[in-house]
Amino acid sequence: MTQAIHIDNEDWLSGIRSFLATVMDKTGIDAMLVPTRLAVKNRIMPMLVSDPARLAQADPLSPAFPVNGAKQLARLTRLPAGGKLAAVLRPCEIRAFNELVKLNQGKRDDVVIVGIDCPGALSNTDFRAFADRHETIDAATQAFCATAFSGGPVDEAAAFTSACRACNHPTPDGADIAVELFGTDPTHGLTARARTEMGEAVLAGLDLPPAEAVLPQRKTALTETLDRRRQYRKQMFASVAGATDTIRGLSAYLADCVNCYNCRAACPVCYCTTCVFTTDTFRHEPFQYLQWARRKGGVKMPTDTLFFHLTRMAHMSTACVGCGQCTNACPNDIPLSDLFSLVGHHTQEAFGYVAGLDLSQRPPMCGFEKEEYGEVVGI
Amino acid sequence: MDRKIGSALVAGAGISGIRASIDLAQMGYRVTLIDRAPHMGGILSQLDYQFPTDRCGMCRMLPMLDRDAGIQTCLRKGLFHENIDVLLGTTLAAVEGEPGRFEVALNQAPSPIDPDRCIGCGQCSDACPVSVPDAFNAGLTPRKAVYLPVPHNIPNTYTIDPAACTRCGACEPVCPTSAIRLSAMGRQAFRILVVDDESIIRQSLDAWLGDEEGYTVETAASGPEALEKLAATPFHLMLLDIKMPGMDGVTVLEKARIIRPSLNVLMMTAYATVETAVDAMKIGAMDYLIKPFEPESLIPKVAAAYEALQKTAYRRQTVGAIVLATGTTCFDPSVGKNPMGYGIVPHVVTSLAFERMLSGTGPDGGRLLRPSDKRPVKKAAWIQCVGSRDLQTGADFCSTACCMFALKEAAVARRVAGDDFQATIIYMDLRTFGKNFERYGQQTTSTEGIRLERGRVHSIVPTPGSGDVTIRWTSASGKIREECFDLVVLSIGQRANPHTTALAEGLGIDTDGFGFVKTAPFSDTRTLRGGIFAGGTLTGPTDIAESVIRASSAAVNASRTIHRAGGGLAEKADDLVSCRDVACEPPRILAVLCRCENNPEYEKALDVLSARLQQDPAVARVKILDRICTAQGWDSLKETVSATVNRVLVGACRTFIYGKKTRGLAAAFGLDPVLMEAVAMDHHQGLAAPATVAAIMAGLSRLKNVSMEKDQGIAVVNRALVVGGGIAGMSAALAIADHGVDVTLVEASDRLGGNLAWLHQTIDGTPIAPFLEDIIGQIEKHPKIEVMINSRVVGAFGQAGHFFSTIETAGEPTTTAEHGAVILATGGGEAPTDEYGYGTSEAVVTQKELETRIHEGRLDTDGITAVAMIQCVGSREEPRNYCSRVCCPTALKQALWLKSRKPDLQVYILYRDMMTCGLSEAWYTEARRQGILFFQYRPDRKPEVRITADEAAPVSVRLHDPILDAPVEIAADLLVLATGIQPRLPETLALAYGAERDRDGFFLEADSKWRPVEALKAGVFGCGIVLSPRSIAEAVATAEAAAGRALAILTADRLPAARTTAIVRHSLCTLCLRCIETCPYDARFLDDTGQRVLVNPAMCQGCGDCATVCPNSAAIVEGFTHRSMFGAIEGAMAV
Amino acid sequence: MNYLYYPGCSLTASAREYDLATRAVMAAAGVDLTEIDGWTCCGASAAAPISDLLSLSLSARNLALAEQTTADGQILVPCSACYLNLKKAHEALRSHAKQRTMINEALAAVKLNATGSVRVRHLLDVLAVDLGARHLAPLITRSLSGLAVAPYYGCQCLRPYPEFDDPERPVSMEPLIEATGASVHVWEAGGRCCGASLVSTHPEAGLKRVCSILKAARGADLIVTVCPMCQMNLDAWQPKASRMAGEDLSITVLYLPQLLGLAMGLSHHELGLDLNLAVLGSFREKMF
Amino acid sequence: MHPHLISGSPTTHDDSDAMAPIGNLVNACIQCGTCTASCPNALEMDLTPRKMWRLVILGRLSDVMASRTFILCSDCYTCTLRCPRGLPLTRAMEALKGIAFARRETQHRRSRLFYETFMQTVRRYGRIREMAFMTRYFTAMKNPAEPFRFAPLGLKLMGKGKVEMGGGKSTEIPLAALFEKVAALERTPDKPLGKGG
Repeated sequence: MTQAIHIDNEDWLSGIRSFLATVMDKTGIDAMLVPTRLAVKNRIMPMLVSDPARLAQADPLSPAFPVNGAKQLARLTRLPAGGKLAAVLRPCEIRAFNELVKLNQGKRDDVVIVGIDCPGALSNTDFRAFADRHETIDAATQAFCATAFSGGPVDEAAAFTSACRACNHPTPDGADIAVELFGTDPTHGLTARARTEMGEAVLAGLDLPPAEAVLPQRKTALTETLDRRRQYRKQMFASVAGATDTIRGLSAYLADCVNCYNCRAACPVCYCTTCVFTTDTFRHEPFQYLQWARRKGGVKMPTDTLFFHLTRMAHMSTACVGCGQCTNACPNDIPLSDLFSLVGHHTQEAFGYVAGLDLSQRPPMCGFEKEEYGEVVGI
Repeated sequence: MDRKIGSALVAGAGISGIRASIDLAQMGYRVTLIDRAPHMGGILSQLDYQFPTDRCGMCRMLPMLDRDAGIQTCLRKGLFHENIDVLLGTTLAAVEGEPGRFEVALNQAPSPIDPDRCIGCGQCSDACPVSVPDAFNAGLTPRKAVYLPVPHNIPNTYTIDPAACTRCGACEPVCPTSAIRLSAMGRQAFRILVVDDESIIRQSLDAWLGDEEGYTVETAASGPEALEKLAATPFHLMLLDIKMPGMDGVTVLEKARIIRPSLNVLMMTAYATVETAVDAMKIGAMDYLIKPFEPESLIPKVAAAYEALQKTAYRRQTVGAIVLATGTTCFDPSVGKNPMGYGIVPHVVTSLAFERMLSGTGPDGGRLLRPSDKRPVKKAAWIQCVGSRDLQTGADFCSTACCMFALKEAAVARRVAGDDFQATIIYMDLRTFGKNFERYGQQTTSTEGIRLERGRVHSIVPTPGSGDVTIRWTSASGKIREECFDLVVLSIGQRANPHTTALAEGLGIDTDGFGFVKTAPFSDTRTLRGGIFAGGTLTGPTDIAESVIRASSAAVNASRTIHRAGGGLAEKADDLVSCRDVACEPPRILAVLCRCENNPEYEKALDVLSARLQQDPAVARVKILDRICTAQGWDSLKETVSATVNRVLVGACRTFIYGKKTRGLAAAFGLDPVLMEAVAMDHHQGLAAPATVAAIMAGLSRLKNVSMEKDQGIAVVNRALVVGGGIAGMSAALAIADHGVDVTLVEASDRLGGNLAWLHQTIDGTPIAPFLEDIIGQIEKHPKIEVMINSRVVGAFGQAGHFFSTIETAGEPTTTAEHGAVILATGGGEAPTDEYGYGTSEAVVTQKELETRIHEGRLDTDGITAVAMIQCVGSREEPRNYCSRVCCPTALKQALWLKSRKPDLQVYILYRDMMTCGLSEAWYTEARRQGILFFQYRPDRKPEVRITADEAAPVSVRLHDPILDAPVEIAADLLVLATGIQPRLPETLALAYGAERDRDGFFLEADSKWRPVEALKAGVFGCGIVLSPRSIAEAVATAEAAAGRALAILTADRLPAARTTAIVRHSLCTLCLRCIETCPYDARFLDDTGQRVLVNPAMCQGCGDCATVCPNSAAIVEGFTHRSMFGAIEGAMAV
Repeated sequence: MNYLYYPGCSLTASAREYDLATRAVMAAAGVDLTEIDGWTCCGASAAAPISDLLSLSLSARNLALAEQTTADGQILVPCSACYLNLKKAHEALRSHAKQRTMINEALAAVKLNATGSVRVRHLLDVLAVDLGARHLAPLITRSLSGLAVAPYYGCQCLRPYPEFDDPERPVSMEPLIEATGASVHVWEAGGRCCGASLVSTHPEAGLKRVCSILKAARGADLIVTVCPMCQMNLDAWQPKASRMAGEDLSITVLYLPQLLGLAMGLSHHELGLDLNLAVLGSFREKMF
Repeated sequence: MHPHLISGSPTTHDDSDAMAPIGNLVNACIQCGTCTASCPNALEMDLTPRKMWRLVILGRLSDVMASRTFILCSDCYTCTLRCPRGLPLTRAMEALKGIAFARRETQHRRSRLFYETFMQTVRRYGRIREMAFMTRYFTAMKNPAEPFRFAPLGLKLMGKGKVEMGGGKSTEIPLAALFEKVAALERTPDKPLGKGG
């Protein structure tokens, strides 16, 4: 069923812009959520674009990853929006969105998702420096694209985030339309391939020429990328596990935490409207603080920093897609994403679950299975 | 609706008695539950595992609605409900009066151990020198004469086995709480004063009555001495000599009657003074004896006086109705003619003993070891029908439960002993006749690797040179098999309780030849005396599920009796005391700690604990009181009442006591019961133990953070909707309507009656039509029942307490019924078939068609000479892989009917396993006796049917006879196919009420054993053959059971919500809906806007699954807020 | 104690020693035996297949004679087959009115009438229950310690009427054997069938029973029996059984009263020990 | 194998009437096989007891008569004791012997003669005179080899003086009158005590 089209004779950025504009035009999309250059500053943010002309500033290929767009898309699809929507997302954004859909926070049926091969992204700090080294944002993106998809270094000063280096799902498997870039020569146009019936319907209506079958170069590039990432992931897991395998180690890992909760705000799958940590639950009685102090001779204030992270792990590690936004958001440079990826990997493995990939797979602990009762209580 | 209250007596605290008691208590009655044994639970207290879950699960019987009326704890440990009084060691001595107002006399065995004082420390048992086999472990372990009847009971009070106790007195002084008074036990409590001037008489009477007979005897050598003793202490009987120097007997008698007017006096006289003795009787002596006399003439007179005294001690009370559930006993193979090696050959055990061997509280802590040499058991054989289906042991009945019991034991044993455990079950017919039994059997035997052998074992001998057991049987093919096993398990059958006959005689109800209580036609629970009903196995052997159903049926019938008589015997419920509103006050807690030991360490621990408590500003005061569990201690607790505190924390060793008394305590303080918290200070752990301190600190935290919001519950529509107008639907409707509750009875066809319309008679020859007419008559004239024929339910929604159903009636406008509960009794019918030539010849009919022909008088028996019947047509194999249970008795019924019409008619019954469970086995025996021929066939070798052109014998059936190991050909005039029953429960109907269907389309019950007539969703019930195939009486029992369970909802104005239920904090809710998905009780739902998650507080069981999946505490369970949980954890961590 | 005595045909011929020993031991125990005057054959196992009525009448004839002597007496019967037949007749007379009528119609031909008033007792029943080890022990003058005795009960004193012992696992002889000072050989064969008349009519089948019992007795010094048929099968056929088994199965076989008599110090002549067919030399040396 | 044909029509029945009284004794049999497993002689039997009872219930007289199962019953009553249905199986075995003898089944001639000769001895002398009985039996067998089978035993018994050699008229109590009366009673149409009745 896969139908693919070829977008030719242009550089990737122009190609993708014209492709998105065509999609919007020909498919009757009312608005499209896409990373776009801000009018007010040389920065890229997800933007809900309703005027196709604004797509000239769209830049889904940039290594900028200021927020995980899944959360934004969930806001748009939670209830009927009154118009047809499309979204251009990174693979990890799609996976996070899928998790939110499972949790009834967004609706997948109401949106056409265009996913783009992701070679990785830069932290906000790194991106700002990277962008500032180029004349224009477009130039920065062009420079990035020139090497990123063939596996070469992006820039001498800027490196992919740890989360991206450890990412083992760089292709947009859950998209309706996937834009394939790995192993492709930037000068030879790009391929958009339908992954769902909805995607197929969209592409069929575009009057664009069909693409060839998947290129062998793409396969090679992907295999190499994945090998490299697996290796990194393994090392990273080993070192995080070593550093956090005791309460003391874990406390040290998270010692710089000041309960700003930025990580929670940045996390795409932390979906609660009001987090329990901002309710009065943790505003303990003064007597309680005193008791703690009495018992140990002194208690760190604010309290409950470790507990906050443990709670977040308990709540969202089964849904963690490893996008790295928590690390990106931390003002104190705690490598949270490494820790959460590691824990997520184990909890998901325990339930035979992979976050974000299969919409039909129910999240763990969603139902009450009589048979599990005996296992759990041990009788 | 009539709001009547009353009280009932339930005799027998086994599973059935518990079920009946809970049902009656939930309907609002005061229940007195008695049991002869010193413990609850009957035989099930010894069983850890039940199929099909291979676990226990008895607790599922606990009330789901108004949970707070009882304490939710393991039912094998105890039953605590505010409407139920449990009296153990008690028997029903006499019943007088009429239904609705029975005066009952209860004989309570005097307890030498004061349960209020016993702390279960076990020092008495350590001191006891007597060792006897422990019946709880089926004799596999020894116990002392003073012992715990069941190791897991709450309260775990020691008791004395009067038969084993030697009255040595070793236990009395070691008891730390002085709870033991041996003198209170039996005859020892009967005090006799012997007054005679001859020392030889005094001595010999002391020896006869004291040493030999066990009474307490004191002697006096003269009248004045006797009067002195009488004045000092009371006596029950005085043996008084007439001729004594100084003061003579008559004078003593006169004076004694002034001191002790009720004293029994037995005069002893020489022949010469008989006349004086006669005169003495005129002034109050009870009798006289002429000297010299033998013990034989004295002892009965003393015994009579003793018995008379016992009777005066009977507890008397008035009850409206009586439920008997005294159950059965297990067959003891050692007493029969064929002991099956039991008690003779080592390593032959009963199935009950095997159950104990598997148990964690058994002899080997749940490791499967042989009793004597403790070698692991790796190869065991189960021998079925020991004491069942055996006329030699007087059992022309099937014990019904043993086949499944053996399958379960084998499956569990395999799990316990490992995959290399080999199990062999040697059986006669594998009776997998109940719901899902067949599949359980097939699955167990295939996946669990259990070998089934058809045969009957006789010879059981020790294997020479080892502790193994060699058994011998004839295999199906006729080969004599001899095999050696590590262990042989005798699947012992049920036997009527030996006490049943005496009980029945006393109550004026009948028993059958086997000792089971006889019931009225078409009922399993109505005895022949009005107002007295029987539950469980009392009316015939059966399994747990049916026992539970019968118990519920008996309970609802008891309730009907009380209603009919006007009710009103219960003690008046206390008026609700108004509570102080303390919601806006900061917590001021009174902490009360119980002191039950007097030693310095305990004192020190109490000091430390109270200092800890006092640190918390929320604790206003800490009080230490002595032994709160005693009446005195409780009074001192009540004296602490003060308005300066607004919460009370009680730390004591046996919290169940306070659980029951909480409301009273709360009333004393003028506080809501939720503000009382009782915490267990486990004395086994010691007061200073971290676990004890943690528990108390946790309790403190719970109390600080307790929520005082109380849900008002759900208003109940006092009407029932019964769907289906067959016998089950009609019986349910009548049972409910008899309680003054409105019933709408919806029937799809144009008349009531269902399958009964075409049934002719029962197997015992009772005609069905008059019964049906009677029932329909009752329905039609019942003012509370509205019948809607030609109607069907097309849609429904709602919750327990308030449902809305849309009903479509042919030719009339659609109506909506509002009701509080629904009973689905849509029944089922004979399954269709195209096997065995059905449809190709008039000579091939189904059992229903045969019955109809007989019923309509269309069967010409003169014209036929042979009838063949094939059983299990399309049954017990996929897709209808279940036993329809009624077909075998039906085949016997028809065969016997045919034989009675035409004795030389040949009837052949081709069967797989004859499923004549319970008392219907006798009909099987009778059918064999009558010369009906039976041929067993296997599903892989089914009979072949040929329709011939021969008019004399139009049907030819060929099959393989396994006994002859030869083909057999039967020529018959008529072939009758038993196709079984298939249910009629439309999926849409089930779904409309949130009920589910099982894979065969039957109503899926919440739990096959413990809640057999209700859906998991509250307020939805099923009965009759929509539950599973069953006979008329069994269908009626399920209908009455369902009615009873529904009445627990329908008799209330509001469904009270329990204290511990889940709530939703909407401002926090993200609407991820995981809580709805995860709720096992369907208590959560999305409101009509789709923007709010709601909880039905009556259905919510407070399990906390929702709170677990909710990440931000939008779903919480009352009493388990984060705050209080943190406090509890903090309390535990702070130690 | 006084019993009517029905010796039965065997005890007048092939089992004469059983008769001698029974009378001798009973006399020594102070029990009077009154032989039923004019007793006839009980019909053995041959009458029943020919005719039930004949079988019952033949036995009832003896009961009628006994009733004439002592209406409420008890008949002591040493032979198990006779015991069973008399018991069946007794049962028919007591419990089946129709059968009682038929039997008495038949007995009318020999001018007798039976009511079933006398009780039928097996010798073992009387020894074990009425006398018992308690009564016999004081009479023991010679300890048989060192002897291992295999108690063989056979069938018909145990089955089908479980009158005085467990028909599956009989034990009634054990206290008696122990009273003599001998030990009981523990075996499973005590109540197993000896083959009965099959040993004569179908030796290929019957002798197998004999073999298996003799094999099971291995380790015992002797077998004791309480039935002439059993005795004959176990002693007279020993050589043939040994040939069949291919091994020597010889063992001493005595009647129970013979064993008791030995312990009571009675002479072998009084006990008819010379008449026994299987008394091994070793045993003879030890005991005589 | 050709199937056993059974049907309700009496014509295809195989003299089942003769066995009806036995059928009444054992009809309630549930074919559990306890009798077979309990029978000491089952291994020597051509039909196991269970199989034979099955044939009896099915009314297959000739199959039953052809078997020597019932002849091999040694009256030990173990099956009677153990039968879970409480059936009088030993009695039914005896009744089958009776039928076989009455039918003068040739395969059971030796047994019949043994029993008949025994009874003749009883009839004539009142008690069994072992020598007289044996002599008659061997004569009746008309098998010259037969006496030799018993010869060693007979000699042994004689040697011990354990065989009454005839004579001793004093113990002779002829029972012919009783035998005849029984025969007469059994000839009457109502025979409540007929074979196995």
